Amino acid sequence: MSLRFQRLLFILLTLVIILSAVLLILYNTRENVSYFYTPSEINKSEIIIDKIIRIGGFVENNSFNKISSSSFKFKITDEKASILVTFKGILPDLFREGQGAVIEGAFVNKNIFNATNVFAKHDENYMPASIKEDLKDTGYWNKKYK
Amino acid sequence: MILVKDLSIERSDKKIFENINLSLGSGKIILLKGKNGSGKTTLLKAILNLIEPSSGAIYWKGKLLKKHLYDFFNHVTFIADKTSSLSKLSVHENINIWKKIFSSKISNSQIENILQTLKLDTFVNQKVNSLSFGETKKLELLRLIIENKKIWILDEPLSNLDDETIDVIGQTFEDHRSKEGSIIYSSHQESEINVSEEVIL
Amino acid sequence: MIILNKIISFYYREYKLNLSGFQDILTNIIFFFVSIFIFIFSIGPDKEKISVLGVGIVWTLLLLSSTLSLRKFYQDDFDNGNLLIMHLNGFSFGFIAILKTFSHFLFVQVPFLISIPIACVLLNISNDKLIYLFFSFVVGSFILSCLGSISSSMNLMNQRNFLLGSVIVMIFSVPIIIFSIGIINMEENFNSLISILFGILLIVFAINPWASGLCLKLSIENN
Amino acid sequence: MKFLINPSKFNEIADYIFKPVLILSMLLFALGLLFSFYLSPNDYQQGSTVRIMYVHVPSAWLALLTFAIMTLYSIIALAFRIPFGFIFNTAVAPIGAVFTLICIISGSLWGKPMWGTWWVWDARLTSVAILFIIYLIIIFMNLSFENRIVREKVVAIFILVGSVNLPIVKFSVDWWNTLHQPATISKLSKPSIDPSMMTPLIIMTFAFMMIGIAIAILRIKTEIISRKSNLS
Repeated sequence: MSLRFQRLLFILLTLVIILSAVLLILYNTRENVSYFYTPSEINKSEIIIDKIIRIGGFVENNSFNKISSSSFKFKITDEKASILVTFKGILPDLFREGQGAVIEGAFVNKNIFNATNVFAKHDENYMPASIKEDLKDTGYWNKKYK
Repeated sequence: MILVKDLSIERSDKKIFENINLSLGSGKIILLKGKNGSGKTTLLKAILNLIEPSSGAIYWKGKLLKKHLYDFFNHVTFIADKTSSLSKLSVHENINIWKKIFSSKISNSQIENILQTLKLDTFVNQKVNSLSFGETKKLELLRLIIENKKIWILDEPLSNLDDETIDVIGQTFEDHRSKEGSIIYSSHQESEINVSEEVIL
Repeated sequence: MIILNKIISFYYREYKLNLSGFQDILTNIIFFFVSIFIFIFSIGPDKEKISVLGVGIVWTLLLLSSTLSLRKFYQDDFDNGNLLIMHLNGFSFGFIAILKTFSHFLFVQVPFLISIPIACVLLNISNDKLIYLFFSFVVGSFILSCLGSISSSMNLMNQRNFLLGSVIVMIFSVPIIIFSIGIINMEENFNSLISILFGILLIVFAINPWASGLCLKLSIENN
Repeated sequence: MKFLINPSKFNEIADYIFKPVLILSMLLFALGLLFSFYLSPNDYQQGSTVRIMYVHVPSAWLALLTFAIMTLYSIIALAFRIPFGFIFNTAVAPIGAVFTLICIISGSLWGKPMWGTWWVWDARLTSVAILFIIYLIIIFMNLSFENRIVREKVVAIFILVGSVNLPIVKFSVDWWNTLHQPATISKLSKPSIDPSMMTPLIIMTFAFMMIGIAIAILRIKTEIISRKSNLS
């Protein structure tokens, strides 16, 4: 075995190790490095009361209720499951029904989630306000949500 | 055994030396002479393949040294101008570690003899950092005997040593030469060691 | 067989070296515990709070105290020329890096492993969490050793800014902290999280001999 | 294409194109700002806040692009021993750092009104923060080594190691759930942005690119000169 061949072997070995490691990581990270969980993921696992977590999803249509000037009640959904959320504080500009949002807080009981922070999540679509209406009719614009 | 051919080295666009030719056969002692900064250490490092020459080549047993590096390393002892002994350990422990690392078959009585001639025998159980600089230097030279290899490459082995020790070293070099060994060493001072070739840098 | 002998004698030397500098390792561990005390006093007597923060504190301090010893990773052997002797003795620089990494793991990180259970008692971390912390630290500390090897070999010739080496280790250890803390907080995902950590370990381990070896070679060439 | 790896050729070409590039960048900036403030429509959801995008997105792209090019040059410089790669890395790292900083600052300015927060620790934002720190480390390394030969090679190795962060930044929004939205413009699918908003975005990207190139030319020339006179 010449030195050059050994070197080549080492390079190949390194590449194989790195490749397998990358695959190992990619295969496993998908669910794990979440900034938030979706409602259906929450429903699947056991609800731990008072543990601070983040939930991400859409604000369900027709679920938004203003209790007082600074306290709100709404549902977060991912079209499979939905969670009732209460929040006291100032909502971000972008927060509205049908829009993505990430909510930080804890469950007060099995059904009600008390939010301490609400972040609006906007999607990757940008379009002028004027032609949004037209596009919605043609169906070119379809919303996806991860 | 070692043949240095037309070796030139540049460091950051500055020429250090040009077109050096050297040939080290068995039973030869080569002295590299020159002032500080004349490139003695650089040449020694180039022979050890630590520095890429800008032109020229070094051959080992007729083949390119680069390609047969580890075979070459098996036949060479290098002693730098730094002291490689571990200062927190005693002289005895250092010798033990060297014997293990170089899988040396040298016997204890032999080492004791050398320690006696180098006048280190009273320090055997002392820690190296309590030794004087000259004494650590002498201890370093013990590695030549422990490694027991054909080619010795030494960087400034004579500096900071008294005449008596230099005589002992000269004796050792002579012994090695008579055993078909070969030596390259660098020095900036005059000494009475009998060399077969002087290269002035 | 010769190479095996050489490896054994390498570790014999490392063992002797670390034994003589045992107080340094001990100082690291004392630093670790004193920092824990300081955390406990600064948080106050609230035991609940301490146990919530505990795992994070342990990990942060482990990271900090293992970066403390980074300066000695290669520096001593580089300064007294032993790295060169090892190389001339038949080890390529990459291989020296691998051997040194294992040595760092054995002599610097393993003492921390032993002190983790005591730290957990001090910080009110429950026993079932201790197991996960322990597992994540075994893998994580080896990653830290590899990163330490890379960063300290890079900074061998850096005479001015010693802290840079620690910063390099810390910035690359962000994912380790994220996943290790994840293991402790989400026990049900243990398998996938530990395999992510293991994946990072493999990557760093594969990069280490190349990066460190090249840096060692460079520094020795230009010293 | 030799001017991309040869300092003296680079100097020749750079002298030739520097002024046009600078003028072009000014024109593009003027045009881009005009477009992004007056000639582009409000977003259907974000209103006029969407105009931050015309600074945020180009600077983010260029921060990544700069690092990618630096990685490329590191490989070239280390593998083929072409010193121009080192010159390039030393000169360009601060530019990349500034782009990253612009991206982070404009991002937080955008995040506050839209998301309701300046900063969150999701995968995209964290990895960009790490990118910024990696840039800073590169700059500090360039400042703190005494020996130039060691310094430039070590920095190149560090860039190679640090380049693992690039795919993480780019794909973090696809791989993981993040607060940050996924990429609007990607190769595989039709961009989900209206042409009227795409135009200023592209003009601004080119404007950023040109000003980046202009500064890079200046810095690389300085670096070449200082190397010749052995100042660094």
